Amino acid sequence: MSKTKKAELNAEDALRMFRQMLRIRTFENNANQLYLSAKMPGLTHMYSGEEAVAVGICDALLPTDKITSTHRGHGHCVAKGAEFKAMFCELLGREEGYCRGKGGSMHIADQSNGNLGANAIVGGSLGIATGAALTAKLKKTSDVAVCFFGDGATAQGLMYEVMNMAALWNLPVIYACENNGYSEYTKTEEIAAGSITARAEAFGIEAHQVDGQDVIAVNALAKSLVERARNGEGPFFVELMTYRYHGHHVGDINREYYRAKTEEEDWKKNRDPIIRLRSWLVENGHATEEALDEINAAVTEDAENAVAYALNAPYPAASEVDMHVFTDVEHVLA
Amino acid sequence: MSKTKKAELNAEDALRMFRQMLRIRTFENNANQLYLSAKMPGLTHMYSGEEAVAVGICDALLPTDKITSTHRGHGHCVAKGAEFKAMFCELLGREEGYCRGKGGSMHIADQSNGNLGANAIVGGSLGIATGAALTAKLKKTSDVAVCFFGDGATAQGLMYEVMNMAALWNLPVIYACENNGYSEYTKTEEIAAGSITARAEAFGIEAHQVDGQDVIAVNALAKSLVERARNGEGPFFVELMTYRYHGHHVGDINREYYRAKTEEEDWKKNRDPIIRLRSWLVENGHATEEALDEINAAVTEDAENAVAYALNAPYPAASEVDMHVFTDVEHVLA
Amino acid sequence: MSSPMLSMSWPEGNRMREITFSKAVNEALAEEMRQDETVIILGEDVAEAGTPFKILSGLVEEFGTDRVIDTPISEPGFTGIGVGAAMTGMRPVVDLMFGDFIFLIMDQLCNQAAKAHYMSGGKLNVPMVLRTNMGATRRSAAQHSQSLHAIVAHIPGLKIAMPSSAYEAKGLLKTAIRDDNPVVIFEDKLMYQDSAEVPEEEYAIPFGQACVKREGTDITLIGTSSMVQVCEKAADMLQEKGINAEVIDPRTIVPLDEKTLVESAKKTGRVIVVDEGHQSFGVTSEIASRINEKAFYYLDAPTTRIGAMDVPIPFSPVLEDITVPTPEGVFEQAMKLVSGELIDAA
Amino acid sequence: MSSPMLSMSWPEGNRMREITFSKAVNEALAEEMRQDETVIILGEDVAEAGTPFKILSGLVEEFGTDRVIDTPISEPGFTGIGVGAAMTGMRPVVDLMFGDFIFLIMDQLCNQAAKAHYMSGGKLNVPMVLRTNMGATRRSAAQHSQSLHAIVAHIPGLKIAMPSSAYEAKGLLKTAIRDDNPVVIFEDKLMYQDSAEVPEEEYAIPFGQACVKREGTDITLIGTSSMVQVCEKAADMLQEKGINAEVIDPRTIVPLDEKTLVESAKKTGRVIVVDEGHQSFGVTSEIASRINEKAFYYLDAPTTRIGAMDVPIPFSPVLEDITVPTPEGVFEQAMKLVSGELIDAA
Ligand SMILES: Cc1ncc(C[n+]2csc(CCOP(=O)(O)OP(=O)(O)O)c2C)c(N)n1
Ligand SMILES: Cc1ncc(C[n+]2csc(CCOP(=O)(O)OP(=O)(O)O)c2C)c(N)n1
Ligand SMILES: [Mg+2]
Ligand SMILES: [Mg+2]
Repeated sequence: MSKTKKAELNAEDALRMFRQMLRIRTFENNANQLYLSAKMPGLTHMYSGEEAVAVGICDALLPTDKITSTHRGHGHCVAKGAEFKAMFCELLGREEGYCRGKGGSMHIADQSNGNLGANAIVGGSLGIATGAALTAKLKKTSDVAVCFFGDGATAQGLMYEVMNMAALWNLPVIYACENNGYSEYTKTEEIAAGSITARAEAFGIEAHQVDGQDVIAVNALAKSLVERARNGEGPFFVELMTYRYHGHHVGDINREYYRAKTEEEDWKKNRDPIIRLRSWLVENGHATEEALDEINAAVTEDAENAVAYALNAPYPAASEVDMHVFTDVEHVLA
Repeated sequence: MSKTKKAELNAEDALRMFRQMLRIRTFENNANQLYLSAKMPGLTHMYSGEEAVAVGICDALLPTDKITSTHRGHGHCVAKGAEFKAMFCELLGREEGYCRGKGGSMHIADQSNGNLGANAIVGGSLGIATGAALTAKLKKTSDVAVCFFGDGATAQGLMYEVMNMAALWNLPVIYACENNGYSEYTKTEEIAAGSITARAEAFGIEAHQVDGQDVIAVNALAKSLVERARNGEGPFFVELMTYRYHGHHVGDINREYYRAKTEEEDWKKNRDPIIRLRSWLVENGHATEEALDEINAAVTEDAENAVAYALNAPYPAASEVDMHVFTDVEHVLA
Repeated sequence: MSSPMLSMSWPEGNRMREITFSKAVNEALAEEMRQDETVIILGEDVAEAGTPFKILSGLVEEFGTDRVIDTPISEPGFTGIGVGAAMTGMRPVVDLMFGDFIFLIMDQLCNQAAKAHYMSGGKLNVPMVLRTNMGATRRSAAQHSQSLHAIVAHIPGLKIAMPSSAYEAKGLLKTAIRDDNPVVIFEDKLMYQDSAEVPEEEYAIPFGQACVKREGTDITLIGTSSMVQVCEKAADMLQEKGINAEVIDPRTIVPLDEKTLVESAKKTGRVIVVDEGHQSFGVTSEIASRINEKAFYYLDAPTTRIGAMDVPIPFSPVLEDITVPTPEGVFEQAMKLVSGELIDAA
Repeated sequence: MSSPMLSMSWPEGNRMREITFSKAVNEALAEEMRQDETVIILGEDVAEAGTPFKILSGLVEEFGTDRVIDTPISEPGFTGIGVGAAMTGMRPVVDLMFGDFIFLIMDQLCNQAAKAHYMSGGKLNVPMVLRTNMGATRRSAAQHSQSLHAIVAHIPGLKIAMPSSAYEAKGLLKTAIRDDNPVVIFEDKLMYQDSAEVPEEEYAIPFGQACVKREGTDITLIGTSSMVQVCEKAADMLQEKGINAEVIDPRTIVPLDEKTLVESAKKTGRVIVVDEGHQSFGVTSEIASRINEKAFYYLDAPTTRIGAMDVPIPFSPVLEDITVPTPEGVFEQAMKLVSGELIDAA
């Protein structure tokens, strides 16, 4: 952690980010419990461990800025401003979910906060984010678009196609590669030749690598790049070194054949983004342990209430099934 | 031109390459005439001007080595060992064509010489060539695969996907990017950000840029890379700086809106690969002007005979239309 | 479905003139771009070159390179950019140079554009038009000649328009651009130089309304895109034999004006569906099935289909020409249906 | 078509045992890999992980990482590599983790693999198998639940197999691997844990031969993949009403055993086609059309179709479950057909 950068951060911002990271962790813990207790339909991919990435970046954005997210999308959704109730409702397929229960975990998004969707196609939203940046440029809105994607998505050709266009057209887009060391059950070095940042640089795109467990560093970098992108200096590429605590998805329990428990323990103990920010807040006198515990308690309660609410919320009516296929047809099969 | 490299080339090899370049130029002149006199169905893309690329590389290959080609594929086809008769027959849709008239200009290939096909999808054969290299590695044949493609094809995501795998798996494939400055009616700098060779290098692939109008330089580089690829040092990437003399296709006549006549003249007069090799052959005493004129005359006659033959060759029978859809069904619609 | 701008017949007092299909497309784009500055064009060689078919000539001069945007040869990439731009307030018209390249963009079109509105519970819209083409017999071989509209018609969330002349080309494209949903429009590249009467005044053609091109009583010929002309020629030949054919152009296959088709089938009792996509698992199967389901007890003969042969499209002209439906083929099939000859077969 | 290894019924004296669909696939691969060292597997997490569905467990241990090859998440790339490897002497089995990702590889599959043999005038072969899956109701939402076999069936040059149980899964996959043409095999992921009787001895199931799963006289139910079970359950329900349904599994939709289907239709006079792809422009349309064309004068009622709803697949279980065909739905439709109720509709 760079001392200078941290010093620049004021207590209010740091506390807000602390709370957001906690909210993500808490959301995921509850989601995992819903899965383990067979209350959630299907599977879901936990963001726990990667909170500093979503929060450090999204805290540098305005609600009008756009993001696109991935199959591991709860963290981005929370960080971009979503509420627990509508998120849990979505996870459980209820009508009050952000997508009326039609999207579920892999398509969850609070669209009104500029989240253009989680995406179940790895790399599938690289074009969408770049297109949002094109809109910003053409409409001169000064919006910035951030595309979140994993290390695995760097194997998708689409990334190179859109980086080329973003570079040619100077688009205000930031490609945020969450390198958590794995794509599914495979280590990144087995699926990525050469250097990920060099790939962006080859297109003339300024690229950075940053410790994705250090929210202050992530946020400082994000703030400066967002600012520069707004001023027409984009695109940018950021590789964020991070780690997922759970398996690839909630059902990936026995994973020692591809990842050692000791490795997991090391990241959790020594590099946890929440623990690290917590220490920094306390050490710098920005908050007491008690105050932080209170935040934690409030977030926990908020989550538990939202879960309870969602579990009792109504499912969409069967008649919803053929709605929203087209904008201008109420029921497409009527 | 590097003096040392040239000195290494013996007269026999140089003369063979001279003849092959002439054969390509002559083939294309005849093809263009067939178009202009409305004897050829459809359109075709001329390779004239780029002969040193196909010949310099293919001369370094064995017949068992594989290549994949492009919409601008006549040059690769000739250089890899094809005969005029079956080529003109293909161009004219006759049964004796390499593809029985079913492929035409954009799919022309002498498959028995290791040409896996011209391809009408820009970048469409990048995977095929890489797959051929995988076969070579798994079967330990020591074959090398060369993938020809244009600067325009570097915009296709597929290129990055297969380069990544070729690099991870050390495949004996050489990616040969024919940078002729244009893709259709657009200059390369308008469609390619950053550096093309750097893109390959970012995947850990050794990349070279070479004067594609200098057949000796191209051949020297190709020989060394082919040799190294055979020894398991692949993949490699080569960017060959070249120029097409004609329009994008034979019908692209009025092209001053995207390309100045003076630019065309300059390349034709000052950088023509055939003129350059001819001078070198004469200057180094490897051949007399007369001997070279004789080669030219023989090639011209060969082409004219082949054209005459093809113009009178039979079309495939109508019953061929539903043959070769599947290997094991004679007539799929019977 | 979407609010019709004009009915199927042109308004009273409209001055007409003959223009080419290509010019009609150009006019539709120019008019919509003038009216709505969120309309942009994205694709390869769309600007100065005006596309290889020269359809877009003049647009970059009027609207500039910010709105007529040349892209690299990155079909998935620029389609994805189109989707994102559409979600955030633009109305991109994505230009796909050949319909065959639709295979490259299927994920962006079918997994992203088609589903975004539904997956977001109605929150995200993708008002994007994909303009592309179809049609064989240009001697362009298997990768530049396909008519692939059936495969996208199978995916819920996409509307599919198939103009059959300059008139439809303009009217359907204007509707497509104003539609808030992703629309794919397939233009037959063989028709670009064909002329037809087109009103001077502005008009748009609503989606989901078939056009009865010719009324008849003995048999119904349903044709899409250039197959409308094939059906009309076959109808002329049938007329000479005293057989009165009705010719219908569905104009959009999604939404499909089932009602008009079924009513005609009930009236004539015999139907042939003609489409230039491969016959099997194609558009003809769907239309024939719907007619069989809804008009079964009125039919005197099985609804038959004529599509392109189920073979990759060959280069050689002698082969290529026999792969596509022809007026003669439709005529012969109609004669069989009318004469009851198919009773033996079935 | 391709030379059958065994007929539809198992050879005399074959010992049988129950194994899962998943195990059947695993056995087919292991056996073929043992017999032919050009058979390789390419795909994401196919090696140590044995795919997310754990179908390939044990193969990398037996055959090594040279033959069971983990790829990056590059579907177009590794499919293209598969095409090139197939052209040069390997028999790659390309593993596409979800059928929905077929949209990413359409160019390599449909413009390259499907056409290479034809475009080369018969000189190049592409003996590649694309193994992928289909099937909804796993709560995986719109991008992980599609059944997209119809769109590839539309493209000449591809063979399409749809196993309906462990028995077919093994027998069809073995035939696919030995076929010199590109074959796409769609496995219903909901069936992976279902068991069925499978011979101990080696066998393969020829392409283009439908299997009559149950003989009947009153109505024909044609089902693909897991819809065979849906049809069988509906047949049970119909039996209780005294209606005797014939159930047929086409097993491959390209080539399609039209003869068996048409003969059954002629016998029963009533047909329902059930498939899990979207109904419109799908497999049900093609099969219904062929039956209507070839058996029209024998039919007592229109051939009707039951496909998945024409909507993107919703996540919420309450919605998802109603988008797919069910035994109850087939039963009800059959009752309508048998009672003549559809006469009013048509
Ligand atoms: C196109 C595509 N291919 C494969 C998958 C299956 N899949 C889902 S997540 C995943 C791994 C993604 O790895 P990465 O991008 O690093 O993201 P992470 O899961 O590590 O956050 C894979 C292969 C998919 N959803 N989409
Ligand atoms: C996927 C795809 N997109 C577009 C085209 C149309 N097209 C044919 S050639 C060409 C330009 C190719 O440029 P380049 O790769 O530089 O090759 P060159 O023609 O210069 O040899 C284009 C856009 C195509 N055939 N395939
Ligand atoms: Mg990862
Ligand atoms: Mg070029």
